[in-house]
Amino acid sequence: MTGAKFLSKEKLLDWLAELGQTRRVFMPVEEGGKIVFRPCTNGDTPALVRDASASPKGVVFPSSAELFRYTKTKARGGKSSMELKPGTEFEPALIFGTRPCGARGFTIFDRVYTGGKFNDPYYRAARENTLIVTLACEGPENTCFCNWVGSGPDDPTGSDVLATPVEGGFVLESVSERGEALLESPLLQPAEARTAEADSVKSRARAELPPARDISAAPQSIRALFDNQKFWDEVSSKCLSCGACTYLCPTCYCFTITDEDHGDSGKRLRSWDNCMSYQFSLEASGHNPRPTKAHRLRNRVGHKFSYYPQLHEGLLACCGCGRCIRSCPVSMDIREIVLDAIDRVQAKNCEVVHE
Amino acid sequence: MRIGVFVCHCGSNIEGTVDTAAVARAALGFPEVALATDAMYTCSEPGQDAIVQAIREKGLSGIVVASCSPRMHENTFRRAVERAGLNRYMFEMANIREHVSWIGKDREANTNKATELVRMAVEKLRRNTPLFSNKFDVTKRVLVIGGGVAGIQAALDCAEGGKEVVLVERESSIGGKMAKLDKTFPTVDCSSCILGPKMVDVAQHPNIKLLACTELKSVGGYVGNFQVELRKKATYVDWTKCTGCGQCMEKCPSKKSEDRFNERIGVTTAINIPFPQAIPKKAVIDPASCRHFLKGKCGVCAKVCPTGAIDYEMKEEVLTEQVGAIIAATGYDVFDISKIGEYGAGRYPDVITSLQYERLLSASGPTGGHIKRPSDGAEPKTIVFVQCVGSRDKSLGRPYCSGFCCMYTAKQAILTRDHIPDSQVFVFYMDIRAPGKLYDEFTRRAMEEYGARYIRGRVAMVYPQGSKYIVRGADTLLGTNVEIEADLVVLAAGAEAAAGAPALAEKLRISYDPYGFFVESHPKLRPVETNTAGVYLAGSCQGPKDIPSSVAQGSAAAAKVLALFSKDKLESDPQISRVDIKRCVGCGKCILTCPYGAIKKIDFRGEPKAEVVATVCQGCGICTSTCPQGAAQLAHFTDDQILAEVNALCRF
Amino acid sequence: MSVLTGKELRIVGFLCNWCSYGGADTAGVGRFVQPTDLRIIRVPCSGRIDPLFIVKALLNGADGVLVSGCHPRDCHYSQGNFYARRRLEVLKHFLPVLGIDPARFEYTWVSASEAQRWQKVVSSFTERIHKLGPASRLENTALPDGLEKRFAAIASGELPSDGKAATRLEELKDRIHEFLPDLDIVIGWQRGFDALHNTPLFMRSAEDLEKLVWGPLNIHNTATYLPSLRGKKVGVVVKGCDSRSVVELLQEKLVDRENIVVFGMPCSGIVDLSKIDRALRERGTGIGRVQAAECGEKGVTIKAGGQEYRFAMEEVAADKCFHCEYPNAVLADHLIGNASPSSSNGKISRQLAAFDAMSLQERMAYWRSQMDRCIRCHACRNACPLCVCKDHCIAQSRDPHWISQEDTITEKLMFQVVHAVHTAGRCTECGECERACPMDIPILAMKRQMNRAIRELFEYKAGTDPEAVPPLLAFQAEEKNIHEGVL
Amino acid sequence: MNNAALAVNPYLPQVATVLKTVQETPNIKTFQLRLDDEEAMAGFSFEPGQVGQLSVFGVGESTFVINSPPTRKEYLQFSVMRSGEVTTRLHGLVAGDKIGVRAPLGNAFPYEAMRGKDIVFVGGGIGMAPLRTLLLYMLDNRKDYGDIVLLYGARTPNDMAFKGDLPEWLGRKDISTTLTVDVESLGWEHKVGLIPNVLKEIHPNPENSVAITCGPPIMIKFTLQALQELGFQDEQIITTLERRMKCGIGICGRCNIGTSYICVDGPVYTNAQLKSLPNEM
Repeated sequence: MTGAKFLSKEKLLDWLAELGQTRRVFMPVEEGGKIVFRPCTNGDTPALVRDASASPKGVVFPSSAELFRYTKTKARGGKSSMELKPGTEFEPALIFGTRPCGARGFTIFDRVYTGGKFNDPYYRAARENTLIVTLACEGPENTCFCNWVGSGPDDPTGSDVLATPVEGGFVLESVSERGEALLESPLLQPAEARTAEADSVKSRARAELPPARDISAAPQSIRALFDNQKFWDEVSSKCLSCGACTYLCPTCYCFTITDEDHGDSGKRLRSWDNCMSYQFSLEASGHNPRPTKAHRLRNRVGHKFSYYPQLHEGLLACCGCGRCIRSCPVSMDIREIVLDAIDRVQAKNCEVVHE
Repeated sequence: MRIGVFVCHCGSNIEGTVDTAAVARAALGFPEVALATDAMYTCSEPGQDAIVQAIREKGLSGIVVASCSPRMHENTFRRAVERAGLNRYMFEMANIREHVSWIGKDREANTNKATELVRMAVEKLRRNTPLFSNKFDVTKRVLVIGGGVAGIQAALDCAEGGKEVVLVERESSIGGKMAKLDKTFPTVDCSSCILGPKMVDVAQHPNIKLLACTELKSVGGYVGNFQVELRKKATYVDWTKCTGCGQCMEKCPSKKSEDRFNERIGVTTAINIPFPQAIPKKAVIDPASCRHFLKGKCGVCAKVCPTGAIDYEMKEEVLTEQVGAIIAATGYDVFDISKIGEYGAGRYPDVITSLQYERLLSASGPTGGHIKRPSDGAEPKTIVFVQCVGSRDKSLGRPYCSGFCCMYTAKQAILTRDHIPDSQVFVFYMDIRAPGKLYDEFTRRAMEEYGARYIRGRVAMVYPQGSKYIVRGADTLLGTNVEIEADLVVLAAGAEAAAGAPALAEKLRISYDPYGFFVESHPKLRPVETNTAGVYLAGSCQGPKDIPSSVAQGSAAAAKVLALFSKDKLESDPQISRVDIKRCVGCGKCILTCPYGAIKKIDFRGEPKAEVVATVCQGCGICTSTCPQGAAQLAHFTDDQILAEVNALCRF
Repeated sequence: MSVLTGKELRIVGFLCNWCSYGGADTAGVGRFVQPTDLRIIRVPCSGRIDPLFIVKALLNGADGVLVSGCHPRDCHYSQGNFYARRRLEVLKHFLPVLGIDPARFEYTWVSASEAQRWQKVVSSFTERIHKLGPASRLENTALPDGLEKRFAAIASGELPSDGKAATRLEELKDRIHEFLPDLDIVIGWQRGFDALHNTPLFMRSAEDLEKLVWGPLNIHNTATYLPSLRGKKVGVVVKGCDSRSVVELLQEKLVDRENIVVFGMPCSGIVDLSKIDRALRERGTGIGRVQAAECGEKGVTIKAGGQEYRFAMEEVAADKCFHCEYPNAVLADHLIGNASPSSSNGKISRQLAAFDAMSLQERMAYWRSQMDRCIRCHACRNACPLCVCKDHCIAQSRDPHWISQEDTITEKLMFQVVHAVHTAGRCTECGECERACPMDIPILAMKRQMNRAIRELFEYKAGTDPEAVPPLLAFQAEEKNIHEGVL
Repeated sequence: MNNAALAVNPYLPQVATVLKTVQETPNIKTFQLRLDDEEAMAGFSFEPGQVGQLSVFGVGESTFVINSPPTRKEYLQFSVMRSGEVTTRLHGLVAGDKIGVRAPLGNAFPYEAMRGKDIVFVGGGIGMAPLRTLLLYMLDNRKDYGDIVLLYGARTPNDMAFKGDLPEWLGRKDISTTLTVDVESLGWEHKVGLIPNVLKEIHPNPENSVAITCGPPIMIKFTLQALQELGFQDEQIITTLERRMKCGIGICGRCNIGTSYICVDGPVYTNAQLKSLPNEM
């Protein structure tokens, strides 16, 4: 493995431009007071002071994408044929400046999209052709809880390169083979002594995070509370059921499929959808197994902290980025719900023991 | 779906400026179009047969005809596709004649536009669904509102047709305006002689239930099944006992009651039977002038009544009737002539309306048929008739022609000369409108045989001079001013909508024009129907009419009712709104805006929801554009269907 | 292009079946020659025309839209055109907010017999559209430099004043304590995950009452929850603006008066957390690092990253609080304390003024740039106390299929138009839509513009009278402020 | 997996042509179709109980059980009840129209494990469609199975689908077929009564039996009760839940019941399996 490299602040844009020659480069930029991932264009500077408002998942998993186009053609005599053309090829991309939580999110996608019985070819193509240069965090925000889910401010999971901010620039470490290739740029210098500085940045950041709470009992607790409607009614009282949390979440991967027609041709779209929406589980008959926001919140929390980990060796479908807390219009706190669930089940068990 | 498109040449009407073959070729490229062809006359028998054949042979499931306006032939083609086994709503029309070929000269642009209209029709058709009518029972009883000649005719015709009739009259007797007339034009026969027997027929007909002194309170329900509430006013006389002997009238000490039957010329008794031929011939107490009600004591009528019919405690009653159809025949009111200050009506006792004059002419009137001036009872020698008072006058908000004034003025001129041979008669007129059978001849007789002097021009003012009145006007034919010294001035007051007509229209959920006359469904083709199914119009409530027209319309309305009642079950128009109960949130906005009260709140598993009463809904679609979540959808004009048309026009 | 390039522009007509369609037929029968641009969609009644059809057409390629119905009072359905007139007039006022020239849309009345008049209407409207030329397309607009900054000019003006928040909280608690036993829930606020983020509190017991807080961080509209709690006995603590939502919900019978108890608190303005975030960022830190915060009479004091920052209320107050007309509850069962004086002085807000100053082109470009950020989470809708369709919103419905899932600016903007049109005459400008937006898209501006039109046209202000009927669900035969008949 | 196309791009339907449609009831229509790609059609195989996603292009997709038996290979058959947008448009299709198919998806009835056992089919309304495929398969392999009892119910005689099959089923000596409708109806010669009640009347023996039931949620609920009363154990009761599926390939995240995804782990479940999952029906 090549050693760590140093990228000076001045050369950041040049490096991105260089990367941009072979692939589309996305980076966080400020827009209307928020930070969003946008294709890197001349003159833009990345907004790196804090994590982006939106997660980087849209680069790999666009909010709406074509699964295929169809065209119906009519031959003389009324015989017709239908031609299907799969969605467009994915142009190679690179995400610069996501935080470790955002990169980790993709690994939670991977298990569903490429690790199951069926493979999602669009996701696979996008994932395989997207490089991720992650920026390690210097310190936490109030909503951060990456250490609860087994991650941390310098977690390299899902990244190709991990960049740690140091005085005057960044220390770049490759995480994957593909990442290694990125470090060959002549714009980079060997990191040398700065590696140590990077290490201290990382450990300082880790130290700044409040200690992680033990949520290993979450999967069982949430399952145990499944039928406790009162619990779910209470914790969902203030929820608006809007789903902003899911669209901002780096790990929420659910989608819907809809068709749009335009005369004799049209397309089938795959678009972000969210389990907080009434329509999500609505059946054609009008029956809805999750009729209230309490049912839907139960599924969201259950999916992340119970079902997914039960199916995937205990891995939580949460990267602890805190976007769902930070951007919730009513400041719902998923941490609180999970802890509450664990506490209740424990308290109940205690009661049983005492009896 | 397999769509067939037929582009019509309409001879050269369309083909002249639209390349119909090119339109058909283009249509073949539209989605789901399996067949597209052009034809000479699509609406002709072979044209329709071709559609039927194509549906059968090519398995088409929807048809677009590009030809004339759907207002012209939509039904023709719907029937054609139905013959071929398709649902009639699996059909759309593109109007490429009235909206294309006849209004544009550029063949290229027209062809292009016609093609787009066809595309639009195809895109809409793709979202059409078969619609089916519901069948429901009909209550074969009819309510006739108003007992004037139109209402009487309608009631009698329906009753003769074997249907039960509820005839409601606001006044204490039927007869309406015609009962007040002395003679009728152009035959100058006695009005009550021809109306009287009809009124008796009404009274005696076993199928007619006559309710006088009764008004409509409310209407619920829908065609075939109306629930009507009627308000029977307190008459203070038990009509089951009253024999109409008139003894009470003779003895009644209060003689200051307004004589409405005689158009307020003079007064009458507080207990009253309006006229000798009244049907029903029953007395009514006017509490506004009855001493018993005003002072608390009197009771003369109660004492003299041989049958003990007087009941001072009587209260208003509300009756409910179930009917299947309603005929509105509420007639008209006479324009209030006091509104024209310069003629002095109201101030000058001898400036009267034609209808008041009619009472003066009538043998059963207050003067016993002798023409006497209201002021002094003298016989007038010079009588001036002024036409178009409150008609054809924009400044008064009465721009329309009342239609029958020219004729009755001519009649009154003739009668005047008959009554007072040495009288002089002047008629100020704007134009003579005498288009009916024998009408023009009649006015000519007034002028030529009876010597009425017709002056073309308007009267500027009337003012008293001594015991006479100076009528100052213009003679526009001579271009001079004229002044006539008159003993009596008769104003041909125009007809206006009956007081309360708009309120009644709202109860009946029918339209009315700015003047308050009820609006028919179509000015030419549906003259007695209204926009509310099962409600029909007869007589002057729809617009000024003379007796023959009123009677004709009464019969026409009756014919419509009988035709309606000839079916045991009615079919509803399926182009109505439906509420998708799954999408409805029960906010009630549709209920608030529906002009027909056709949407009701229901309870669906404990939640409020809206439901359309299919038979009341008229298909306007206001609910659809009101419902924010799109739960209320007007069938055949759903959001998706209209959006498909918008997209067909904008996105291609 | 299906219009004849160079010859025609794309004009869509919506005509009622009974009058205007007939009038167009009569014009055809009379061979009254007309320009060919217009394509007519037949609808049963002008009242059937959802203004959104017109927006849909104009956002998707139409250069002009013409609506024609029966003359007022002549409606085949007796009232349809009266409703239409109000809705279409409101739309005419609203189109320029989107950057669409209102001259591209016209509505008029033509009867079945007025062939000549129809010819004139079509000819003059077509001529007008040709003069305007092809409409600019949303996706082709570009944002001029500096525009966003110009618009982001922070609102200013006076705030309602109130200095007795602390004592009032105790009074409020006492009052709630008194009524809580008879209520299932009382909705208020509590401290959230950090010192700046308060969060709605659902009090069910006396212990919950201890969590209740009061102050400018109580930014959420508590009325939003009421419709979903129908059937329960609910107490709700309201600021002035929240109370207007309660009034509106009562008016629309979406809550039952006998089941709600309103505790009105005088408000002296709330903070806009986005403004605090922006201000903190300018100082090198961020809202995510706030350790402590205190709101006092003088403003907000924040400790972040070991430093202390002070902001005057004027710097961080929500835009809606400047010139607030209703700092006190307009409807309350229990009014706590003395009322805050209204700070309204009849001036229009700087935000509205800034918007007014933009050209049509700039407005369209502005929305394009703002809507680009939209992630379609619909938090704006779910936070809106008056978006009562929520679960059945047409944004996600296929039937009717107003909005597709395509990720385009047009579709995103269309949704905002749907929201603005559906809340027209109902919106109380509580600002929850904008506050809830995780992308900080200034969608309240759209609604304020709409409300201004409603005020001007109908002299109506939503959420002030529980007995009123929203102006778009009513009509007058003679409309005082609508002067139609340009064509 | 039996369909190569699904392995490459599981979202891409295969284009098929409608061969024939049968209007079974006012709101149930049956479609027979063939994949346009002859090679794919020849290589197509599936197991009874597996589902397919049918596409109306431009409208959308919906899930239906393939109700022709795997043993009859000339076409694929689906029966569709009109309820939503896709099904309404499906009902508008006529022979010759193009349709998209993604199949086979999901698991199958454990027909191998059922060999040698007595079988009880209980179908209600459109719920008969999934059962038909298994029934026909068993009839084609009749000797492998024990007694077969079929109970099929609908609201009215008019709502009874598969009228083409019924005379044969009723006529065969080797199955015992009972038909029932909810309400008395003119000319109806079979049972009248709700399915669970009729089931109790028939009283099938649970010994060495498997009951397969499908129908509307309310019918399932009471049928399960009835079966339990009759002594059927949870392991002996099988039902199918395909109505919740969307993507069909375990990714879109909407058909889960707790940890189980109906589209890959189901749609066929035993009652015992369902009971181990969270109660979210």
